[in-house]
Amino acid sequence: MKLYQGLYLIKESFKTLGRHKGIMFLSIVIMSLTLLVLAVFLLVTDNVLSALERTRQELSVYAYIEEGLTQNDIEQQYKKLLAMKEVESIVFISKAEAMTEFEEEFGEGSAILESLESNPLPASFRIALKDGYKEQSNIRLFAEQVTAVSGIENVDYGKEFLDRFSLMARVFLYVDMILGFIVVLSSVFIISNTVRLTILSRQKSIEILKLVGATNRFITTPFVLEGAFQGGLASLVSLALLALIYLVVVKMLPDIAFLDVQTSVLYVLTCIVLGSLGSFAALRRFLRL
Amino acid sequence: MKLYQGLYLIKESFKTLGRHKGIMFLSIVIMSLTLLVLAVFLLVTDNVLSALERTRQELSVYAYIEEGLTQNDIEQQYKKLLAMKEVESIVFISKAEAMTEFEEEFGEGSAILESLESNPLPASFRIALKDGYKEQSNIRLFAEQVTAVSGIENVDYGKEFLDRFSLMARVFLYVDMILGFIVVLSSVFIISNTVRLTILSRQKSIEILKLVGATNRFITTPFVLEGAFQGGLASLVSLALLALIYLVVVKMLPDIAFLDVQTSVLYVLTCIVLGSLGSFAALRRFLRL
Amino acid sequence: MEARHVIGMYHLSKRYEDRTVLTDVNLQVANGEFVFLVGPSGAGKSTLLRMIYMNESPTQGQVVVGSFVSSNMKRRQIPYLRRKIGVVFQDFKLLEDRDVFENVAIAMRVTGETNYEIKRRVMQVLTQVGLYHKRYDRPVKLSGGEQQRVAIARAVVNSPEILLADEPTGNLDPDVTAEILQLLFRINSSGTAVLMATHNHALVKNFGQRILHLRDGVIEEDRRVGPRRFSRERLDEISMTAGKSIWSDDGRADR
Amino acid sequence: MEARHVIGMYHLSKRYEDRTVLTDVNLQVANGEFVFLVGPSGAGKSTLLRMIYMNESPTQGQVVVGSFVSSNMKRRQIPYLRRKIGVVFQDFKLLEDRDVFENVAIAMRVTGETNYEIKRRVMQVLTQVGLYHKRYDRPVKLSGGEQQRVAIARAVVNSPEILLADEPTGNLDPDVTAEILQLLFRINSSGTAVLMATHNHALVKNFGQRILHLRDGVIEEDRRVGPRRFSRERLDEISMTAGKSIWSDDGRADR
Ligand SMILES: Nc1ncnc2c1ncn2[C@@H]1O[C@H](COP(=O)(O)OP(=O)(O)OP(=O)(O)O)[C@@H](O)[C@H]1O
Ligand SMILES: Nc1ncnc2c1ncn2[C@@H]1O[C@H](COP(=O)(O)OP(=O)(O)OP(=O)(O)O)[C@@H](O)[C@H]1O
Ligand SMILES: [Mg+2]
Ligand SMILES: [Mg+2]
Repeated sequence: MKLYQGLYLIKESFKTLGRHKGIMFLSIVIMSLTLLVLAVFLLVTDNVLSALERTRQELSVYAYIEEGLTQNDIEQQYKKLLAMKEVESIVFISKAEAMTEFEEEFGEGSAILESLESNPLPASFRIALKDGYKEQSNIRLFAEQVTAVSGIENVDYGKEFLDRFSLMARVFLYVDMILGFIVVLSSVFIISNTVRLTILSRQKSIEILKLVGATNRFITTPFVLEGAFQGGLASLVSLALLALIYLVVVKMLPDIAFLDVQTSVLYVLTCIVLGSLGSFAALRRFLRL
Repeated sequence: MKLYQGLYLIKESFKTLGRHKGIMFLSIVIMSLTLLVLAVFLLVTDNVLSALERTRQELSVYAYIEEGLTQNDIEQQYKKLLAMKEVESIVFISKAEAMTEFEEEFGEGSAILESLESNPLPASFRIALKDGYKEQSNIRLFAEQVTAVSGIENVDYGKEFLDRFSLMARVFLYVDMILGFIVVLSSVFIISNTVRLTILSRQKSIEILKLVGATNRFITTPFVLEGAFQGGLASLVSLALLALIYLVVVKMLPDIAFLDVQTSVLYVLTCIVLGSLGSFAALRRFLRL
Repeated sequence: MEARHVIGMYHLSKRYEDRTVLTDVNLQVANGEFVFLVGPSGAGKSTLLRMIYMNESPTQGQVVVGSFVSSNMKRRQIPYLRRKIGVVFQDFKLLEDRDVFENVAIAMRVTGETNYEIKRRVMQVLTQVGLYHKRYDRPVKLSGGEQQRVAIARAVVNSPEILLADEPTGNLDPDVTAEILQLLFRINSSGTAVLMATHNHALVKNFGQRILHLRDGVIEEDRRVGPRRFSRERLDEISMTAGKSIWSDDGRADR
Repeated sequence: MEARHVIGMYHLSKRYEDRTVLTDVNLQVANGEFVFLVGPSGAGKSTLLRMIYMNESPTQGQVVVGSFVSSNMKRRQIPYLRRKIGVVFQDFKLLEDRDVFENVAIAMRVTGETNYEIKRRVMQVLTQVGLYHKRYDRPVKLSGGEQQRVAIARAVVNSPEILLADEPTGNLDPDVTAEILQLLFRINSSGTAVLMATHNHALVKNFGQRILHLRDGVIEEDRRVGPRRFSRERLDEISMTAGKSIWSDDGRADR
């Protein structure tokens, strides 16, 4: 393609956006709103996933220490545990601390223990695990090893909670993937079909261009650029709308994070590619490429 | 409008659907997918809400009984409690049963109690409340009344859980409403703008009809009917897609329920109205009604 | 009746932004008159016709068509005005998504005619313009001249009080032109006022009853030669000559 | 060079479903020849032209245009064929979303001409067809005749080897028609083969060099009267008479 022609086609694609303001506006509104739904979905997924991850991070294993061990024995145990490859850090919890924690955790339910004259709760180690050892199966294995350490009476890694949590996370991930599949697929189809609708209304122009000797490339280039522009603009609009919504929501739910820069850029790029591919695919039909 | 004309316009609107197959197809695909996202949202909301409701239904208040009361005293208490207006039903839980439940609920965490020689858990009443008395504030009031009953040592209504649950439900409702707002508004805009796009491509025909002496009603009627048809068909398609997805998902999550008939019908009707209103609104512009 | 004016233009001017297309046009067309409108390309002929069917409103002055007055028309009255006027548009303005039959029928559909009556009249008119056999074709399948004849058929199917024909024979060969002219004359002789813009000057020279010269938006000349409308006698006369050729210069290329 | 055929049709037939539009057409047009194509409405003139710029492919037989042969053309060769042919479409086919300048320029844009060259040529051609002052108007703002002249300008702006003009004067008054004809003759005299379908028989009678009669898809007559192309001398002769009128019947309505 000659230089003059290339420049013309780029200029042309922007002029066309101006010439068909009405159609372009409608098309960009449709795309933006479609993408807004997608972006909201991404935001929600992102935040729920990181909430799940945070919860998983906080998982720790409690090793209950037998009654009546000496300070020295306990230090011995501490060193042994700290040497294990899965262990990130260890906190020692005395019998008194245990009581406080128990009361905090079970709230008024702890009334049942208040009536007891002596503190029945054992001292324990709270063990934080290294990343990569926090899976359900790893933890079980680790718990067995800890139990084998002498003077450790019992190990509690919140089996029931972990099971429930894992199930919940799995259900969420599963539902989320199905939703994501639906939302993403819908968005792709809606965007490409909207681009197709805008092209349909310019079928006559395409026909005329063919009649005056335009090559397929000459005809498609502006459309593909316009598609890219529409996709890009729509994604930016949807991100702006998402930001507005975010600003409102974050006041009530301050834990929520916005999409990170990387995701946002990827998202905009994907939309640009989608818009131009949609244009191209739609034109293939008309031009019988 | 004369009879002949009315019949003609109805026939006309269906013929037009045939004449503009391509555009109509694209438009119905866009609408269907938009509505699919909306329908999925409705389905998820519906199911989560009923899960929350089910949990709320299961709420009960535990009244712990002082140690050493006679069978008679306990029966006395039972009658007193049963007479209270909030109470739906009462189950008595003996000390032994309490131990079993505790072990079940806290799983291996209950290890801490195993070492104790005597059962420290008191007997209790599990009180189910009537509908309408299950709100956080009602329960608190009720708990106070129960505490006042002689021989009741302590009342536990899972304050912490109730608080957490209420918060969670509120957050969900809140997020869900925002999402709903976005999804519904997006759908309405996408549908009406898509209808507008299909009309834009027929601007010339509209112009010609005006020139041969067609009244605005003559011009709008077929468009409004077509809009209704598009909206209705798209909503049915989206329901069909939803049903397909449901059939897949229900295999993994058997608790999920489909939209009920009433909601579905309302949904289709709304879409029909939306399609025709979209058409009408779009035409107002062209016809400068 | 004869003396009443069906079209009146009074000090009418039309400007588009900085461009003046019609300047102080005064014109009356009597009931049943036949008027040729001639003038160079861009003179304002089509614009003048557009004023009559009120597709454009005057910048100054006013148009009176029957009982409709441009200066106090409501928008929703326009359809009823247009039903009294048949228009052959210079660019045909056919509905591309409907067949020939429906393109002609639409002018009757809008008035709520019965299907029977519509069928009867449309078939009749299509036969007159020689397109009966193409009644189920879409416009894109027609030749230029065929499309023009569909436009003519639509304009006359309602037997309107006024017929505006904008270059209605530009795509027609001399034989078909003669037939179409006869059709217009016949409609005129039954009382319809006809205003026909054309560049076919051979035609104007031979049949000009009243000729309106427009140039740069000004009526340069308004001349009446023959009687106001075509009489049955004149019509028979034309029909007789039409068999061979109705053109002074022998019309068809000499072959 | 003179003897080479730029257009050749060999036993060419065209059918649309059950309708035969062209039957066994055989036709050669030499380099730089000027041919009039006449025939009644629906005879197949436009279809014959469409075969040449390969917008339709023959049902039988073949078309040869320059070095392009219809029977073994690849789809992606078609644009290069069309750049050698200028076409004045019967329905103009203007791009409604671009102004007059761009409508004419587009024929040069597709070949990748420089902006300078495009501007120079387009301005020149627009002046020739008398639309220089309307170069920034959209087609909808133009009169029928003005639109037709834009179509003509676009067809000639590239100085194509072949010029196909389908009823290029149907919306033009006699004066402008004379100017356009001169333009076509001038282009022809510089070596472009011109094939012009028309109903304006006065024109054909006066300038017919070679006249092709088409009727019901059959070439009824193919007659050559004058020389193959317009010479500079003949052109001067026409230019001289054009001042008054070039029509045998005095052309313009007698006023
Ligand atoms: N909407 C518009 N905006 C600006 N100028 C216009 C508009 N419509 C028409 N014109 C201009 O008004 C002038 C008269 O146009 P009109 O169509 O009435 O001419 P005409 O006499 O019918 O010519 P022709 O014989 O070529 O059809 C033309 O120069 C045209 O460019
Ligand atoms: N795509 C098509 N499908 C069916 N029939 C067609 C198609 N295109 C043209 N025809 C028919 O072929 C015949 C010739 O058409 P064509 O346009 O070539 O005529 P023409 O000689 O140019 O006539 P005119 O002088 O009226 O322009 C017409 O009767 C037309 O109806
Ligand atoms: Mg005009
Ligand atoms: Mg033709």
